Parts: sequence; C-alpha cells; structure tokens
Amino acid sequence: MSTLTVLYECQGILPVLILSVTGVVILLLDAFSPLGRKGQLGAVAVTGTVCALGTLAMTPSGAEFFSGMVVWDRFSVFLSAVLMAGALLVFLVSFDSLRRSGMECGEYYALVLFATAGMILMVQAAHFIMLFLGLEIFSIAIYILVGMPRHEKRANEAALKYVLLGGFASGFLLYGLTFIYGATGSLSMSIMAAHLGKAEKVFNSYLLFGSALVVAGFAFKLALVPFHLWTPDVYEGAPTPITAYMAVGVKAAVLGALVRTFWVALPTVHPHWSAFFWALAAVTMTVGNLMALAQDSVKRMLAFSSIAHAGYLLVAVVADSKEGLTALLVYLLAYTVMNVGAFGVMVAVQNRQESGERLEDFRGLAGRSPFLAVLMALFLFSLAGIPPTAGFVGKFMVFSAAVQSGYTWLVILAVINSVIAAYYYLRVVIVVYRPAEGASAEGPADGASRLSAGERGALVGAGALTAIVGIWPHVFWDLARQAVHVLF
Amino acid sequence: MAVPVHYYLIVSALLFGIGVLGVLTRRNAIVIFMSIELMLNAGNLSFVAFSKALEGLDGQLFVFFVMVVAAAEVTVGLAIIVTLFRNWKTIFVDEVRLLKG
Amino acid sequence: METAWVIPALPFAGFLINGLWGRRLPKKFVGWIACGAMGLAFLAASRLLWILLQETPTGRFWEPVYYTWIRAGDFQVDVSFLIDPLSMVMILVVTGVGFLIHVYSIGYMHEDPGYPRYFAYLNLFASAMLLLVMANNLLVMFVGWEGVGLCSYLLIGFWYEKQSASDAGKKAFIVNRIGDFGFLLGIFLTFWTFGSLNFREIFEAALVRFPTGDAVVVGITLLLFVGAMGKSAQIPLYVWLPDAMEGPTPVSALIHAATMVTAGVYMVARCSVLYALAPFSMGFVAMIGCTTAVFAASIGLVQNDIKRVLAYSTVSQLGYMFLGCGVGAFVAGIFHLMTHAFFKALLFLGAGSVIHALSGEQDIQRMGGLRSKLPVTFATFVMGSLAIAGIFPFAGFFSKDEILFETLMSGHWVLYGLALGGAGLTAFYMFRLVFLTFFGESRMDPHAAHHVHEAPRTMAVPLMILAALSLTGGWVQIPGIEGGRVFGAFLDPVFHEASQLLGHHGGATHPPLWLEGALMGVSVAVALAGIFLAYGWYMKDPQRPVRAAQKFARAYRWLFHKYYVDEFYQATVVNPLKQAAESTHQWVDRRFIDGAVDGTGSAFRSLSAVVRRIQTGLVHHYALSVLAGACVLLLFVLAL
Amino acid sequence: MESLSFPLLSFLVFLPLVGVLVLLFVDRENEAVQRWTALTVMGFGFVLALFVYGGFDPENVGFQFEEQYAWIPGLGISYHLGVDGISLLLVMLTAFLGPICVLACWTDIRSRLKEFLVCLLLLQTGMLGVFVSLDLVLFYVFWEVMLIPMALLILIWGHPARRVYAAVKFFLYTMAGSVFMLVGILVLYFYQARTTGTLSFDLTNIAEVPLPFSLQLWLFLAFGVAFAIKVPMFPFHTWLPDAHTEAPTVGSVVLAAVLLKMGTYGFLRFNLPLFPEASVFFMPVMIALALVGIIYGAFMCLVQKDLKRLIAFSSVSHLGFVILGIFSFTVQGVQGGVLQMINHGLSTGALFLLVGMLYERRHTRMIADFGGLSTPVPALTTFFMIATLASIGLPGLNGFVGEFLILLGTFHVKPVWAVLGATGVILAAWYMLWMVQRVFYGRVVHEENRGLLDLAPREIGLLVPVVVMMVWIGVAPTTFLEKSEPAVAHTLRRVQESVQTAQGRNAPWAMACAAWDHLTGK
Repeated sequence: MSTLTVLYECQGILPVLILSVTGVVILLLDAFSPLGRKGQLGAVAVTGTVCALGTLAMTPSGAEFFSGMVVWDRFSVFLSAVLMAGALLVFLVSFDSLRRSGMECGEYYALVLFATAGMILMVQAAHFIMLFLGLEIFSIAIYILVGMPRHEKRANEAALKYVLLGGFASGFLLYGLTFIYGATGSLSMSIMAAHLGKAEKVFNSYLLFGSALVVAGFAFKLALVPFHLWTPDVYEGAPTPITAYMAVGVKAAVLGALVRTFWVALPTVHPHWSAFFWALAAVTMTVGNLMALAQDSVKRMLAFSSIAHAGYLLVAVVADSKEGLTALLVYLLAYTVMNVGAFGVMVAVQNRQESGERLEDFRGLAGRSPFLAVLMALFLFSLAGIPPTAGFVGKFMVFSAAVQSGYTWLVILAVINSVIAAYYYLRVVIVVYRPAEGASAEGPADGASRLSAGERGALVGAGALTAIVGIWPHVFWDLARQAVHVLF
Repeated sequence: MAVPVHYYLIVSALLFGIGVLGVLTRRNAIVIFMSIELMLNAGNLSFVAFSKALEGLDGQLFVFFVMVVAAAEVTVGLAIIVTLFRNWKTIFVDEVRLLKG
Repeated sequence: METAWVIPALPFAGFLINGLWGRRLPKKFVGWIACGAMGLAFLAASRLLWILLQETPTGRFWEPVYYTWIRAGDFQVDVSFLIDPLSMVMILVVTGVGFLIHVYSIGYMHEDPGYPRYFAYLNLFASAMLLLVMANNLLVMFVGWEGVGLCSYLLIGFWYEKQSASDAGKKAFIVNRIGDFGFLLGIFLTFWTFGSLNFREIFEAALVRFPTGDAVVVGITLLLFVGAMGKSAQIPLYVWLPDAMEGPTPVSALIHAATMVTAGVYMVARCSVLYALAPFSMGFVAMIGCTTAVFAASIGLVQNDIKRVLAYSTVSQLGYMFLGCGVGAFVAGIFHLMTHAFFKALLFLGAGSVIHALSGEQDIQRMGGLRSKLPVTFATFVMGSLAIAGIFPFAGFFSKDEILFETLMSGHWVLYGLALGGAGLTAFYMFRLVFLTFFGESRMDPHAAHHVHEAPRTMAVPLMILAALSLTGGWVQIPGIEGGRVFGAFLDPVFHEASQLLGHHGGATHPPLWLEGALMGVSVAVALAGIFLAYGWYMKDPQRPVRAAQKFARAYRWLFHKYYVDEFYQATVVNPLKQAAESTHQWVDRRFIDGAVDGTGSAFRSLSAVVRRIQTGLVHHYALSVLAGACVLLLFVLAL
Repeated sequence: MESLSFPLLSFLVFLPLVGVLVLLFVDRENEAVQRWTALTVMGFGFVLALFVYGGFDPENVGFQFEEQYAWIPGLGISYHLGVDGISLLLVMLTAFLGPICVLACWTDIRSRLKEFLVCLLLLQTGMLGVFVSLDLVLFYVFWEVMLIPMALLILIWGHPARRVYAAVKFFLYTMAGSVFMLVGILVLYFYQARTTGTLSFDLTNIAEVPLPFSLQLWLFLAFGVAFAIKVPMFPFHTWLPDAHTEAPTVGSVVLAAVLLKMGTYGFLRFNLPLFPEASVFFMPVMIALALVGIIYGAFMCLVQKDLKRLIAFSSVSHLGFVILGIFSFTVQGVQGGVLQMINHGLSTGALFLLVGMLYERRHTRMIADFGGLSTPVPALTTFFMIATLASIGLPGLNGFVGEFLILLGTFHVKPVWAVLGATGVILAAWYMLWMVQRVFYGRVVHEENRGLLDLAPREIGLLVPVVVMMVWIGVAPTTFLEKSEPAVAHTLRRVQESVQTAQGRNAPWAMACAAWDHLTGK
C-alpha cells in the first residue's frame, strides 16, 4: 500500500491517532520535566483533545477504512464528540485533585487519552476484531487508572475487583463472538449482515447462543442489573474524576458498539431481544434507584444513579426505532454533561475540605460557596429530569420514543422510578441548602473566585451545556437524527 | 478425514467451563487470573475450530489479537495484585471486602 | 323617584365617615353625622311617601333599575329597587324608629370608648336594612339580609372584651347563616323555575303557570320561610335572640326589636302571592307563628333579666305577626309589625334608661320602687306595657285584635284560642316586669340606689315620642267605622292578588258589627285579667310567686332554663360536629391518608435496605451474579 | 386572532427572568437595591398585564395575543403562547400579586435575600408561563419549572421545625402527579400523530382529534391525577397544610393564591375540552370528591390549633367549591368557578399576608398564643375581618358572587349536590368566626400581645389594593365575568357537541349519556 493510500486510510482514524500521539508526547514530556512542573502536561492533554475534537468538524465520508475494519460515519462522529467532550471535562476537573492527592504524574493523562482513543475505536468498529480491541484498550487503561492511588487500600480493592470481573466478562464476550463467527462465517459486520440477509435460518442456535453471550459481555460493561454488582465498589474506590470518566465514557462506547452489533451486524436477531431488553431495563432502573435511596455517601449514590440511567438508556434501545436511537444519543450527551458536572462539583468540594464523598460534607455548602451550590442543584435537578435541563430533554425523548413503539407500561415504570430518583437527588439539594447547625448561615461568600481555572472551566462548561441542551435541544436532536439515519 | 467441528467445540466448552469454575471457587487472585486466561484460550480454540470449518482466516487472525490482549491484561492484573498485596498483605479475594453495602 | 338610592346611601355615607375618620372627629360631631344621616333619610322617605300618595292607588309602585350586578349565561340580576306601599311602610319604620334610637344612643353610649365604631356599625345596619326592604329581587334582598346579619354580629359583639358578648355575636351570625342557607336554596329553586328573581316577574309567572298548592311553589315558600325563621327568630332558630341581649340596649331596641327581626315578616308579606298559592305553607307559617308566640311568652314569665323578658316578648310578638300573615291577613301582620316597632322600641329604650340609671344593673329582682325616682321612664314604660298588652286606646290593642279577629274569621279556632291565651300571658309578664321594677319597696343595693338619676333629655325625648306613637299608632286602623281602615286601604293594592287567591276580598264584607265588638271585648278582658293576676301575684302578696315556684318546682325549672333548648342544641348539634371533626382529623387525615403517603415513602426506604444486602463486597458473589445473568440469557435464548 | 408584532406575552412571561439576571449582578450586601429591582420588575410586569387586559376582546372566543415559534420542529413542539377568557383573569391575578408579594417580604426575609428574590421571580415566570402556554410540552415545562423555586422557598426560608418534611412532601407529591401527566401527554401525542399523521403538541390541533371513549378515560385519569393533586382534591390534599404552614409568608401567599389554581385551570383547559365524554362520565365522581373536599376541609378547620393550617384547610374547602362549579357543566357553575379562583386568591392571599404580619410581630402561629388583639392592633383586626368576611362569602364582597354562581349552577344539575355544597357556607362561617373570636376578641391574656404595634404604612399600602379588588368584584363582578363568559360558553358547547355526537358510538357510554340527559333534560 503506497504512502498515499495509507494517508487516505489514516483519515478514517484521525482522532484516535491524534489522541494516541498526544498521549505518547505526554509520556515523553513527563519523563523529562522535573517533578514540580507537571501542570502543563494537563494543558497538553487538553490541547490534544481539542485538536481531535476539531477534526470532527470535517464532514465524514461514511466510508470504511482499513479494509472494512473501521467506519467513519456520522454515528461515530457524534459518539466520538460525546466521548471527547467527556474526556475534556474530566481533564479540566482533575487538574487540582491530582495536585491535592499527590498523583501528579503524566501517566494519568496519557492513560485517559489512550482510553478515549480505545473507546472511539470501539464505536467506529465495523469489524468485531476492532470492536474487541477497542474494548480491551480502554478497559485495561481504566483498570490502571482505577488503581492509580497505590497507597489507598480502597483503590487497590476496586482495581482488583474491576480487573478480575472485567476479564471474566471479556471471556464471555469472546466466547460469544466465536459462535457468532461460526454462525455467520465472518467477523466483519457488513458481510455478516449480507450473509444473514440471504441465508435461511442456518446455525441459528449458534447465532442466538453467541448473541446471548455477547449481550452478557456488554451488559457487564454497561452495569445492567444482574451484572452491575461491581459498579458501586469500583466507582467508590476509584478517584472521583476517574469514576466520572468511567460512568460516562464506558456507557457511550459500549452502547455505540451494542447498537452497531445489533442494528448493523445482526439485523434479524435484535427484534427477538426487545422483550429481554424490556425486562433488563425495568429491573436495572428499579434496583438502581432503590439502592441509591439507601446510600449515605454521595459518590456511591451517584454510582447507583448511573446504573439507573443505564436503565433509562436501555429503554431507548428497547424502543427499537429511529426515534429511539436518536433519543439514545441525545440522552447520552445529556447524561455525559450532567454526570461529569455532578462529579466535578464533588471534586471541587473535596479540594476544599478533606473529604467530599459523604452527604455530611455537603451540609451548608450554599453558605460556603453559593456558586458551587447552584451548580450542584442544577446538575442534580437535571439528573432527576426536571425541565429546562438537558436531563429532562433526554428523558422526554426516550419516553416519547418508547411510547411511540407502544411500551407505555415501561414508560410508566420509568416515570415512577424518576420520582424515586427525584427523592434522593432532592435529599442532597436539601443538605446543600440547609445551614449547618451551629455554623452561621452567612458563611464567607467566596463566589467563583476561589475555584481554580480548570474547575471553573469544567463546571461552567458542563452547566452551560446542561442548560443549552435543555433549552435549545433542536440542534442536538438534528445531529443525532442524521447520525442514526446511517444505521437504517 | 477431518475431525468434525463440534468435537473442538465441546473441548472448548469444557475448557470454558473449567475457567468459569476456577474464577468462582478459587480464593487466590492469581489463580483467578489463570482461570480467566483459560476462558480466553477456550475462546481461541473455538475460533480456530470455526476458522478451519469455514476455511476463513478471520478467526485465526482474531486469535492473535486475543493473545496480545490476554498478555496485556495479565501484566496489568499482576501489577495490581502486587500493589494490593503491599497494602493488604493478602491476596485472598474473600478477605478484600472493604467496599460493600 | 329616581333618587330613591339616596335613602340607603345616606346611612352608608355615615358609616364610611364614622368608620374611617370616627376616632379623629370630636365625639359630638360623630353623633351628629350618624343622627343627621338617619334624619335626612327619614325626610327623603317621607318626601317619597308624599310623591307616592299623589299616584292613583293601583299605580303606586316604581322600579328604578341602576346597573346589572351579575350576569352569567341566562342568569341576570340587576341592582334595582321596588318602591310600593309595603316597602314605604317599612322604610318609614326603619328610618323613623332608627332616627329616634340614634338620638337616644348619643346619651346612652356617651362614655363608651368605642363611640365612633358603634355609630358606624349602626349606620351600616340602617343602610343594609333599607337595602333589604327596598330590594326589587330576591338576590339584592339577600345582600341586605346577610348585611343586617353581619351588623347584628358586629353590634352584639360590640363589647368584644366580654367573652359572652363575642360568643353571642358568633352564635347569632351562625344561626342566621343556617336560616340564610334555606333562603339561598329558595332563591336557586325560584330562579330555575321562573327564570328570574324579580318579584313582579315571579308573581306574574306564578299566577299564570301554577295552580294553588303546586309542589314547587310550596317548596319555594317553605325554603324562603326557613330564612325567615332564622332571621325573625322563630321556633327552631330563635335561640340567638335572647343571647343577643349582650349588645348595648339601643342595639337591642333597633335591631332585635324594631327592624331586623321583622325582615322575615316583610319577606313573607312581600311574597304574599307565592304564599297564597301554597295553602300548606300558609298553614305552616301560622302554626309556627302561634306556637312560637305561646312558647316564648311562657318562658318570658319567669325570666329575671329585664332585657331577656323583653327579648322573649319580641319572639312572641313576631309569632303573632307570622300568625297574621299565615292566616292570610298580611295587612294585619304588617300593621302589628309597625305598632310593635313603636312600643317594643319604647320598652327597650325604657329598660335602657333603667339600666343606665342603675349603672348596669339588669336583674329585676334587685330593682323596685323606681316609680318616684324615674317618673318619665316610668310613665312611658307603663304606656308601652299597656300598648303591648293590648289595652283599648293603645296601638297594640288594634293590631293584635285585628290578628286575632282575622285568625278567627279564617276558621283557625285552635290558633285563635292559643293566641288569646298568649295575649293573656303577654299582659301578665309585662306587668310582672312593671310591678317588680317600678312598684313595691326598692330592693336595690344601697350603693347603686343613691345616685339613680332620671334619663338625660336626649334619652327622654325619644321615649316620649315613642310613647305618643304607641298611643296613637293604632288609630290608623280602627275597625268597624267607615274610612277607619286608613292603613289597610294604603296597603291593599299590594296584597290585591293574594287576597283574591285566598277568596276573601280584603275585609270588604264586614262581619256583623256585634261580632267584631264582642271579640274586642273578649281580648281586652283577657288582657285586663292578665294585669290583675300580675297585680295579685306581685303587688298584694309578694311571697306568692315564691310559693308557686316551690309547688311547681319542676315546671318552674324548665321554664327558667328556657326548656333547655340551648343545651339540647349544644348536645345534639354542636358538640357531635366538633367531636366528628376531631376524630376525622386524627383518623382520616393523620393516620389514614398521611399514613399512606409516609408509608409509601418508608416502604421504598425499607425495600432499598433489603436490596442493599446483595452488595456483599466479595468478588465471588459478583462473578456468580455475572454467571447467573449469563445463564438467564441462555435460558431466554433457548426459549425463543 | 391578530398576532401582535410586539410579543407582549413573551415579554410578560420572561420579564421576571430579566429581573433574575439583573439581580445576579447586584452584590449581596445592599439588600435595598435588590428589593427595589425585584419590585420594579414585578410592577412593570403588572403594567404589561394591564396592557394584555386592555387589549383583550372578550367577544372573540379564540386565543389572543398568540405567538408561535418553532422550538423542536422535529418532534412537533412549538413555543406557542396565547391567552383566552379563562386564562386572562388568572394571568391578571398572578401579575397583580407579584408586586404585593415583593412588598410583603420587605422586612420579613433576613438571610440570603438575593436567592429568595431569585426564587420568587423564577416562580413568577413559571406561573405566568403555565397560564399562557398552549403547547402541551411547553405547559409541562413551565409546570415543572415552578416546582423547584417553590420547594426551595419552603426548604430554605420556611419555619425550621418541619420545613424539610414539608418541602420534600410537596416536591414529590406534585412531581408524582405531573409525571403521569407526561405519560398522558405522550400517549395523546402519538394517538394524534397516528390518526392525523401530523406531529404536533399544539393544543388547538390536538383538540380537533376525536378520541375513542376508552382512551379518553385513561387520559382523563392521567391528567386528572396531576391536577387533582395540585387543586388539591380530597384524597391528595395532605401536602397542602404542611407546605402552607412551613412556607414563609410570601411562599404561602403565592402557593395559596396562584399555585393551587393551576389544578383547576388544568381541568378547565385540558380535561374538559380534550376529553369531553370522559369528563361527563367522571362527573359524579368529581362532584362527590368536591363535596367531600368542601365538608372535610371545613371539618378539619374546626380542630386546627395552628392559624396557617386552618387557612390552608379552608383553601381545600374553597377549591372544592371551584371543582364543584367546573364539573356542574353549566355556564353559571363554570363562571362561578373561574371567578372563585380569583376570589380565593385574593381573600386567602390577604389572610396569609395578615397572618404573616402577625408572625412577624409575635413569632408564633398558634391561635392559643393570641387573644384580644382587637385592642392593641385595631387596623390589622379590621383588615383581617374584611378578609374573613370575603372568604366566608358575605354578599357585597367577592366571595359571595363566586359561591352563589357555583351553587346556582350545581342546583340546576342536581339540587342535593347544591344543598351539600351550601352546608360548606355554614361551616365556613363557623370555623372562621370562631377563629377570629379566639384571636381578636376577648380580653388580652398574654402580656406580649398588649404591646403589639399596629400596621405600618407599608403594610396598609400592601393590603388596600387587595381589599379594593375584593370590593370591586363583590359590587361589580360583571366587568370580570363578561371577560371569561364567551370562552367558558365555547368550552361547554364543545363538550356538549362531542357528547351528542358520541352518543351513538360505543356501548359503555350509557352511563355518561344518562348523566348528560339528566343534565340537559332539566
């Protein structure tokens, strides 16, 4: 292959390339820069991600690259944009928390970049090998990130659990892929689709058996209920910015892959699955919300709330229509923004006080810094799905798609769940706005000034996006619609 | 006379079963890792079997990637187990249960 | 005629001025404004009367319409007045007696700190009463109806420091509200049957559409009568009037004797056509009137508070008015209403000056021998008593006698007998009051006795005027002689349709003269007997009532405690309602509904506590759950 | 319906938001500037509302001052505002009470004044938005937006005792109801999309689509639950006393005067026109609940020890009247209901303002702590007396006109309902006058009451406009009634037509027809 074609091929995976190169550069810089001045590494990471985001502006050709391995269409552009936005916010949020917890090292940024690259690959994958590779790249990167604070017992435990169970689930996924390969004769999605299209029901038992195991693998990564037990422990153990990143990035990537496998690769299979997804969504939402009710640590509560949101996302998948997938994408965007925002506020609180995970640490926050309190309230109300916020728009679109496809009862269950969710989100808001007994209600009003540049950027950015998606959702709705158009 | 495909499949299924049982029963983190490797290799075996049955190279190609991934995963896993041991002084999984509830 | 709105507007202006700036104006000025407003209203009323008299008898009615009050769909009510002989009589009574009582109040309430507030409320009452009387449709009348109810609440509870006063005010308002509840339902029924609330339209439609005794008309009349029972304190709803004596005495005179309580009688008279169409209601009104008359008179016998005796006498006299209307003699009823306004106001004001003189003492057992000390009050009080007892030249004789006569003529033998007995009782308790208060040796405690003083001029003059009216009031309606029925002639056109329906054409055919003379003799004899009996019991042998009380101890106790009606209501209505409210609050609101709400909350909480236990923290369990999930998936796939 | 070049309604709705933005830049210390900005914004809002009132032509039955811009065209959601006879009066009430509320909390709120005013202005936007939005989703957004500031008002500035419980209960109760409405909106939207092919949440389009009877039942219940909780009707009322008692003065004024009206407005705007047959089918149930609400509310008032809880329960009773009026399906009844919404806003608003003033002086709400207040504070007593008389429906004041029309309309349908409803009038007199007696009359028992200072000029200036409005509606109600009459008559005619056409259509319909024949037969 002449260099020209290589260059042409690279155009398909440009963002992945940029991110990886930035990662490598950061590692090199890290090796040479003295201990004190690690700050600019974060800046380099941010610039790298911004450039990658820039490349998305070019209109994707929708062609396949590297002989069918990777496809660069609107769908992958939208999801990559969401992933990179998430990564960007995580970088901004984690500047101060790294300095505070002494993890000031280049590897952190490099690993997050590599993980993001892996996720984008997975979303772009048009071939199951690439899908599996992307999955493993970001999983392994995140295993390390979770275990990054070596001297913390909880982080070690979290990392161990994540590694063991992650590997276990990948085993299932792989085993499932073998059977799908066996049934369809190829691992490339387009060929599979063609094969299934014309072949009559051959090896269908292998096909269904394989798809079942693949669903199990994906369900583990998405933390759907029977497979979700690892999530709270790992989220609680990991450093907060990483928890934010995991909660947001992994979901987007795996859902992208799920949609591709079932809508592009195995079109005939997924109608059978909607009944099961229906049950999975219902159980995930309910258990996620119920577990969150009983938590007294905000971090663990947000972990369970992310499980519940996985349930809402699954409702969009159940809807199994063009509107459903559009709603899925918009919801992913909204969820990314508000979730990272909420975790960002937690990080900001942690930077101010020695601990920011327990509910008690938030008591009287409004007195100490009203700016953080307002943002926290905005993110929590958005997570609860109260209008003019992104959360409401996401939920509204998902529910309307589900009702359109006739799953009214699932929507009613989802709606009741969001009332339960509203309770524990409101509980946090109450604690934030209740003056701490004893402490004077009128604490030193510091406003945004004491927040560091990074934190302020991240939180204001996330807050603005939450409001914008909430008030003018049409722009994002159109983008999502075109993105989904590609799949049908 | 080629060995029919489903013989291999049965062997790989057995391997996979042993791997899963290993993960469920053993208390030592390292042994759990080995069982995970076992499961992955069961996958490899069935891939090769299918690839031969379908005379396609995709399967075998996949095997290489799986091996690479397995290797990467083991290194990271062992690193984590080492750090865990340094703090917890144990690698028995059932003793490591600080995070719960 | 167009400026009829001036009459209610003047007192209302008085209310506004005194209400808003009363405290800042000098006391004298406040008094002048209030009395001036009433006086001017009276002059305007008499001017209106003068214009009315110019008209031919049948054409004597005007209906000035001012503006549309409420319009919703086909329901429309205008604020408009109806000036006809009936309302003219009422306006004159209200403004005339009202003016006298205002003048009297200047003296009576002089030292009271709430002086401007008192006059403001009194003026507001006058304007509300005038609105009631001049209303051209049931709804505007209802506005006046509740307006006077409000003023009676404010005035009864005027001395709001006194717990009993504010209780009495609240009781008056709520009992009135129960009556108004019936009145309101009557209004609804009227509107949905006749499509309008205007008196003339209702009567014309009723005459055309409904045969006598039609169920709907009976319904309407009975419901309206419930309102009248509440307002005019008849049998079931009279309990508030005796307690209303907590208010200042001029208030009792104006509101609870002369004007407000007669609103019910006026309403029945105004709807005479409807009542004529419903003989059953007429009978019911008569029966209620008569029983109330006798019932209240019997209680009046044993009361010791001077104002309570007069209150029960008012209830009894109102019974007579309703009896009059009930037997079809609307003219007699209204005539008795007018004369009763004169002598009952006189009696109350007289009692007021007695109380004023004894600086607050109201119990007649601690009075006596005031004849020499309060000559003017004594003279006027006796004239009032003679009038109410129905002795010949006085107004009471003519009006009560006509009612008795009409009751007999319309064939109600039993009611006539009872009414006659009632008249006797009235004479007895009135003169018991007179003898105990003014005659015999003084039982006053020495401290109050030595500075008893005669009422000042502002109080004495109204007494004298009212005494004169009590004497001459009856002469406008002398039966038997030609042209004697001046008052009857004036009112006949109003009740023309009603009397035609009832068959007898307005007293035109005179029963034989001797019968009328004989009946007059009988009623005077009964009255005189009552007086001598009272003389016998309380003057000649003061110990006799004490002995009688011991002999008929039980009967005395029942009478003295007003047949325990108040306690009965308290036990059967008020307390059970309160108890029901308390229990529903505890059970339904607290435990049942709130319980359910908080219950669901805590149910979710406990459910989450259970679900939480799955999170054991052991990797094995997590791996097991992953495997379990995968197995469920496989089962699902097999099931496909 | 001419659509003005000048978007008057959008200005009216979003003016308070401008106030919020201005407030953000005012620094926290000088509270005077904050108060005056809020007051001017609210005052200007009222002036705008007067423009709307002036320009409103009652004869034209359709929506006026309409504005329609695409919001999410993909899903058929448009930013569609408009006002008609029914919503005009409620918009005026909200705008009228805006400045009064700001004035009322002049000295009352000490801590975090800026956030308080921001919440108040957000609330104002939410409420105005609800009354003028004609797009189902826009209506739902404003409906929920109004939830957060109100919950925060109770939570942060409420009385410390049970404010958290009250705020949470209020928030979850209302959200639980409105969430079912969301499902209802979606089902309605997709049914309409399937039958007519056009995607639109617009009220006017959806109103044209005749719905099958069974679907109407479900949707009536879905919408009905949300509105019944908001009214509040009998079984769903337990959040009201807690929310009212624990809220700060201004909070309870706004809660009572406007927030409760959203439920009844919702019934009138959505349930009646969109689901006519179901509305008639549920008439007996709704009337029964209304009557129970009236009598039950009155009973509860008899035993309350806390002044604010008593007034809160009286609101339950008054709004039971409004529901009675609306579901009598007679022009008089519905007109009475619409007017009673305004009356209740004025009289209960005034009562809460006065109780707030009492609380500012005595820092207690228990009736037992008062007694004989008439001597130390006569002005407050007179105003309280006027407000009480208005609320128990004394003729000549506003309460009577509304209650009379409601009972008149209900009597036409079934006299026994009117009789039961009218008992509410007696009970109202009982518990209100008993309360007035315990608080204002009798001798001054507690020493603290002796030294109370009477109303300040600010407070009088606050109450006079409310009293003037009470007397105006009492004496000349036609000025307001004729504004809403055409719209009410139009809605009822629509209900009647669709009931007529539906009669032949499906079997389970017999009950509803019987109810309707009975109605029109009289």
